[in-house]
Amino acid sequence: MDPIFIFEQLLNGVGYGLMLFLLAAGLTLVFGIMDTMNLAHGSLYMAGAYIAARVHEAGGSFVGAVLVAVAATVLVAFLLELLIVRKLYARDHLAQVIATFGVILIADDAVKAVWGPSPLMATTPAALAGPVQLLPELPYPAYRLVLLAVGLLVAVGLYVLVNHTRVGMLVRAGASNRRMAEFMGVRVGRVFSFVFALGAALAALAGALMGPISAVQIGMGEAILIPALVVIVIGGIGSVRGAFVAALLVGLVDTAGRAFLPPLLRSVLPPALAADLGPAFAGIAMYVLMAAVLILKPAGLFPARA
Amino acid sequence: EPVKVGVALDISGPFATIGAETRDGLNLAVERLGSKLGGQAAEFIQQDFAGNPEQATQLVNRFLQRDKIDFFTGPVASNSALAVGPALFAAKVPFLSSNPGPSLFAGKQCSPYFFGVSYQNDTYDEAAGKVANEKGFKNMVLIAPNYPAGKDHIGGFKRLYKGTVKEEIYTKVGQIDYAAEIAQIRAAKPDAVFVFLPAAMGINFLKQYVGSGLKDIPLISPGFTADQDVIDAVGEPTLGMLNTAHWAHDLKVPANVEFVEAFRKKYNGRYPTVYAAQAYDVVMAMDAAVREVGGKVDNREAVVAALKKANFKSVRGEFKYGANNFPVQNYYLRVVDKDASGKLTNKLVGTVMEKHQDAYVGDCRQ
Amino acid sequence: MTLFVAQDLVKRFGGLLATDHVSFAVEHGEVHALIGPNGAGKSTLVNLVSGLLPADGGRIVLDGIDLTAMSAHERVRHGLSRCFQITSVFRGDSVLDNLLLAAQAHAGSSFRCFGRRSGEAALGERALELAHKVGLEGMLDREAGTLPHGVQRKLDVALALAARPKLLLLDEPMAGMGPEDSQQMVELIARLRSDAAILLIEHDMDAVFQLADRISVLDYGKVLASGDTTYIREHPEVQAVYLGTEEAR
Amino acid sequence: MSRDVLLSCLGLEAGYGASQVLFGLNFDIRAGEVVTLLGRNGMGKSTTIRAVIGGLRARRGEIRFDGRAIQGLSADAIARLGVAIVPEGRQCFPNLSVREHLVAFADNRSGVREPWTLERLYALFPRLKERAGHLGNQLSGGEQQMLAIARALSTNPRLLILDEATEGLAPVIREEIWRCLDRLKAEGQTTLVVDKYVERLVRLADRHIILERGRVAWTGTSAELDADRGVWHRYLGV
Amino acid sequence: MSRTLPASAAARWLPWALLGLLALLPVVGAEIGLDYYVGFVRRMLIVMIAATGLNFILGYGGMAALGHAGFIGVGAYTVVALVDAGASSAWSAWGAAVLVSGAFAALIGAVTLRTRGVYFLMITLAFAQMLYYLAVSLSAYGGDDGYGLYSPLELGFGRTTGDAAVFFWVVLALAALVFAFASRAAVSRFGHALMGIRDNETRMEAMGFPVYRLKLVAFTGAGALAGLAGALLASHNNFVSPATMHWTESATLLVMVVLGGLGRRWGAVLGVAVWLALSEVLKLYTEYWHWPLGLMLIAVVFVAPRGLAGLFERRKA
Ligand SMILES: Nc1ncnc2c1ncn2[C@@H]1O[C@H](COP(=O)(O)OP(=O)(O)OP(=O)(O)O)[C@@H](O)[C@H]1O
Ligand SMILES: Nc1ncnc2c1ncn2[C@@H]1O[C@H](COP(=O)(O)OP(=O)(O)OP(=O)(O)O)[C@@H](O)[C@H]1O
Ligand SMILES: [Mg+2]
Ligand SMILES: [Mg+2]
Repeated sequence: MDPIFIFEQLLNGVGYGLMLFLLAAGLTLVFGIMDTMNLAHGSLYMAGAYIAARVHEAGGSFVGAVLVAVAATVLVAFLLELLIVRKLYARDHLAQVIATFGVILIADDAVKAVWGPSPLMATTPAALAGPVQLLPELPYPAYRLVLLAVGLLVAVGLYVLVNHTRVGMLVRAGASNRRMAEFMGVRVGRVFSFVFALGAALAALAGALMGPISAVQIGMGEAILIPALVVIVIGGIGSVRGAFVAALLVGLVDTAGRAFLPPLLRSVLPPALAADLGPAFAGIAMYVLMAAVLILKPAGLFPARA
Repeated sequence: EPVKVGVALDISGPFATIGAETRDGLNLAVERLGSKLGGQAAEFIQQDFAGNPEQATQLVNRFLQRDKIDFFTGPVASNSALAVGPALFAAKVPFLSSNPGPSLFAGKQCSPYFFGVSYQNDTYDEAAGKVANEKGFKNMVLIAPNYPAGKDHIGGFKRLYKGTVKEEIYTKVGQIDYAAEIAQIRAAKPDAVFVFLPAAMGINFLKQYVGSGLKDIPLISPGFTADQDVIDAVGEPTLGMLNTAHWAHDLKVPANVEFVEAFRKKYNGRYPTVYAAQAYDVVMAMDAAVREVGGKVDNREAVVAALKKANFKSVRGEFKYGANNFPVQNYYLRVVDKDASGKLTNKLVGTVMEKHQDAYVGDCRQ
Repeated sequence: MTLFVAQDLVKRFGGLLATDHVSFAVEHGEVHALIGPNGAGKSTLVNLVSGLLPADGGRIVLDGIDLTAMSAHERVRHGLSRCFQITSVFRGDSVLDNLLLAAQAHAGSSFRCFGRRSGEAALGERALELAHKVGLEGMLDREAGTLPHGVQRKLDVALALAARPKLLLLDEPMAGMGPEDSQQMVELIARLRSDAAILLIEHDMDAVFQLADRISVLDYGKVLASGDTTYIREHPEVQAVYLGTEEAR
Repeated sequence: MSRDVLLSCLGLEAGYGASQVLFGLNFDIRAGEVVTLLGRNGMGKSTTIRAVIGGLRARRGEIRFDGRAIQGLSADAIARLGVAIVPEGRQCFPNLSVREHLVAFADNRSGVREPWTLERLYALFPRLKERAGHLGNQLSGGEQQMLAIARALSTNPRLLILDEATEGLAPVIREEIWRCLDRLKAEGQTTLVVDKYVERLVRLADRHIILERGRVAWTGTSAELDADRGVWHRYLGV
Repeated sequence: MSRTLPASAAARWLPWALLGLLALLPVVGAEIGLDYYVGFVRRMLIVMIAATGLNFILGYGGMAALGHAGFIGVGAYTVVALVDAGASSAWSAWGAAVLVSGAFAALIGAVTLRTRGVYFLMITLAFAQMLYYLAVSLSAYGGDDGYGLYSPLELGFGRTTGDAAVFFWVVLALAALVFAFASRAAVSRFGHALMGIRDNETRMEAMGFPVYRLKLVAFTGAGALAGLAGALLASHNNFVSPATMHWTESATLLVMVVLGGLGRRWGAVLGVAVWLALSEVLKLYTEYWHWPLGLMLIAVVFVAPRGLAGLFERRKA
């Protein structure tokens, strides 16, 4: 196989991985660090995508649209936190899952009522619509480079925030033992609200940025929720580094499964069987990876809380 | 007793967009008929089944046992149609498909109670294959999701396509990222690409395809991968896509001109999709049949015979049913272009096949 | 004959050698105390012996049977029972339910899934017997989590006793107790020594010196010294790393 | 003595659900004093502390800190006024490293001249320095206890409260902590101590408050307590 | 989780009495034109069987599995495979479904039960997703299009699953058996051991319980029950498709169990009944039928944290 092709596919794997990380970032923060399972994260992602698409179409500026989407979603998240999520921090995961699943059901109907059932148009900003030549033989979508960069930036930012800032420590303290953190003088409620809003901002950012390369439609949040959760779990809940590594791993395995497995199978198996099995394996690569990791390391690659 | 029509709709779930189109086309027809079928009072019982075949069977049971329906229509996907078919056939309730045309119902499991008012699934692809021949595409890459319908569509394309298939790519159902596949396409350097990726998958793929700088490799697809719903969601990147269908909104047939005008008036200037057109046709077909039997819908043999005549003003123009109750009809080539007001939409380019019949009719023994 | 032998036990946590080739023995009827500075590896050792942590090396033998390859619950069946440094009872259940559960573990299979457990008289009797042994008869209906700390610790001991152990591992049973409760616990342990040999971890030196027949001192995962009370009390190194001047008075 | 009262409880009543534990508690702690709260198990020592630090709402009565009524304030607000706790059961954060425990809450609101810094805390408990990178739940029981004390000191509190802070510690370390408290006292740290080593507390503290079933049963100076062994026997079970 | 007082005699017998009354439904229903509800209730009962198994491992055993629909699918596809191979007896097909799904559950449980909490949730999801994608690409049984079971299965005595009333009674009897077994199991040694594991796994191990094996047996049993439900569902719908195993189906099952009340004897049954009935009714009146369900879930979490069944319990003082 052509080395440039292999390189390109690796790059695609990394790109997809970073995309997944972008999606998982806010979830890592809220679920991994704050230990609150917020399924409605997907709904916030959807809100970000919808608002950005609408504003971009109406106003023309993509950056402006992303900013408005983030701001508006944070506002929504603020209400959500105030009315519902705040009361869930102290509850177990199952209660959180149930209540935020309820939020999803409401959010999907609300979006349909406001924007209708059809997908929205979300266009790539003209300047980034085409490819750039990375190598003479290798054009790469300019927009994906932006996603890559933002994904990296978010990863680094999150890592620093969680592991090397006081806010990060206070969040972790509040999440593991809220009472004690309060006895140490931490305004846990306020810290949590802030982190939840930050998580929502990341969800909205992901949604706004993913809009131009994916379908902006109802249910888009649920579809990404599973891969995002897979990433967090493989990495080890609570570990930003873990989520990052896992995202890249999932991206690479998934891409490799799609790009290299079918030809490989075709060379060793009868064609009909290979045609059946190849894509089937590629489809479950992510899950096989997760199962394998958890069987070997029941608390993920980088268990944060032993 | 009004005539009762059970309508199972994909209002939520994976085909929600198409379900909405179906409903809009259907409601327009109902409105134009003054909520009557063949002059009789009619009741259209519409309900969501969320695109889930199991829920669809549940709903059909209710339609049959509680509501005692006289006609059935609505589901978008083949799997739901296949799930509900047997119960309807056993109860002798005509199922007028407003979209799916699974090969089983066209062949081995054909039934006098099933009417593929729309088309048989593979025929769009057959037309696409023929277009590819005519355009002189010698090498092609074919891409579809990895499930039976995906394989059927690719099979349909290959049936008439004469060039070489460089690669058949089957993708994961519900896939979001297509970079790996797009890279494969680039590496294969085909003359054109045949795409069958329904709903969100198609939207994702098309958005990513053009961004990768492959816009010089043309795309051919069956009509639904480049219909108005997709065009509206993807925008510019669809420009120039070739696609085949048995209907186009600019098809110059009186019934169609009337339909498109009424549709655009009712729904803020939006162009109808093929799904809306089909749903509209389904209601019109029912209307004609009820009229023909003089409102005696209990006589199912008579209703079926009346339906079989296809004696209504279809928006696609005149057509006949084959032995398997699937239409023998024309297929057209459309291309995504801009209309007078600069809006992206399909433009009718020409006729690909005339009075074409599907490949499965031979398997149908009824 | 020696009841219990641990040989060359090793446990690593990443780079930390928490248990460094520890060997010791417990005789029949003996109270063997394990003391040592905080973090010396006492609880780790108990976890290795009871099987809650997998050992990286070494061997343990109880009453001639090699338990090394057995899982925690199998070791209990062979007569090795334990209590926890942090009280570990079923807080939402009544004392009686706690005891019934413990009794159930050692009276036939727990896979029986049809008969009502409440119909098994033998279990009830065994539970009462256990309650009597540690002095909990008066509070069978109390919810375990609401009991005073000292009482919960007694319940913890009773749960361990249900197995009729040959060797009982007690990890800081007096922790968090006032003088009175401590004294009661000392008396309880003294009574238990007729049923089982005891490996006792405790920082309350009064209790240790009252109860122990032999004391081993652990430091940085190694046995620093082992001997009778007087020997340990006077041992200069033990004084330096653990007892300090006060306790050695 | 002319020093200001830092903490005072007046007619304090508190309890859990239906059961009342404290029945009108009255006591003061003056700035710079080391005061103990003594009593048998379950007499309400921890409950009193919980009420003071805002972990349990007082049902009746008043708690004043530095002249200000605090019984309505939230726990974190009270902590920020300068009250730090070494709680029963240590309560170290499982997902924070030792070092993070000591820097996350570090503060010097009351402007102590020679505040506790990371270095000083490590000097106080060298063991913690060895374990600086370990997470809270990877420490031995005693190490956790040291960490809890160091964590409280890192806030440079005006009032330090220790609830069974020497529990589970090796005798040498316990001694270490007593010496540390001696030093803190010399520096003027106001401290409220609950512990079972009464003999040692008599040497350390200025005054003692003995609780019996949620009421103050006895108070007096160390000298008075040392002199009256009857009190020991009656209220402390020794 | 705190235990509750034993229910009053009325509360104990009422559910059984209701089940008994249900037996009249096929007779009465046909009289007053409610035949549809025979099928509707039959489906409810089938889902209740699966939910009862999930409630057992989740409510009593603390194992939050998000892959239960996978086992339902295994049961359903076992029936498909047998019918495809020419089998026609309902009992042997269903029996095989129970065995096969039980075997799958045992295998999957053996590797997944080493994980806990959310990790367990996700790894069970992973295996269910693998099964789902396997079914989607399994062209022999129709893949995504599903597989129609066109002739009913034989129940013996000349009856088939095509006979709506008889099949209803069979399902009702099976469900009652499952409920009875589950409620006895809950108060048996096994149930108590499982609850102990839920509350304090380490202590149970240290008390000498074979924790892992106990969990595995429970998980296998729940998987087998799901398989039974899947097999019955196949006969009920005369159709099987991978949609049955989609992760949202697992999630809905979980939601129904929690809604009804975790670890409550009638929790799963109540949860299924309320959820299915409400979605059925809401769909009749509006296309926006999701949000009221969502609202109900949120309300239950805040107002009735012990689930709907918890509302009927006498509180412990
Ligand atoms: N899970 C773990 N991961 C990493 N290190 C650990 C873990 N558990 C214990 N340790 C370390 O192993 C050493 C021994 O711990 P252990 O709990 O056995 O001490 P101990 O002797 O019981 O102390 P104490 O008397 O304070 O309870 C300690 O330094 C501790 O930090
Ligand atoms: N969370 C709680 N819920 C209900 N009752 C409690 C709770 N905590 C303590 N109690 C009860 O309140 C009473 C006083 O408890 P408290 O913890 O204040 O005692 P203490 O003096 O600190 O004793 P110890 O020496 O055991 O720590 C006891 O009877 C105890 O059982
Ligand atoms: Mg220890
Ligand atoms: Mg206390």
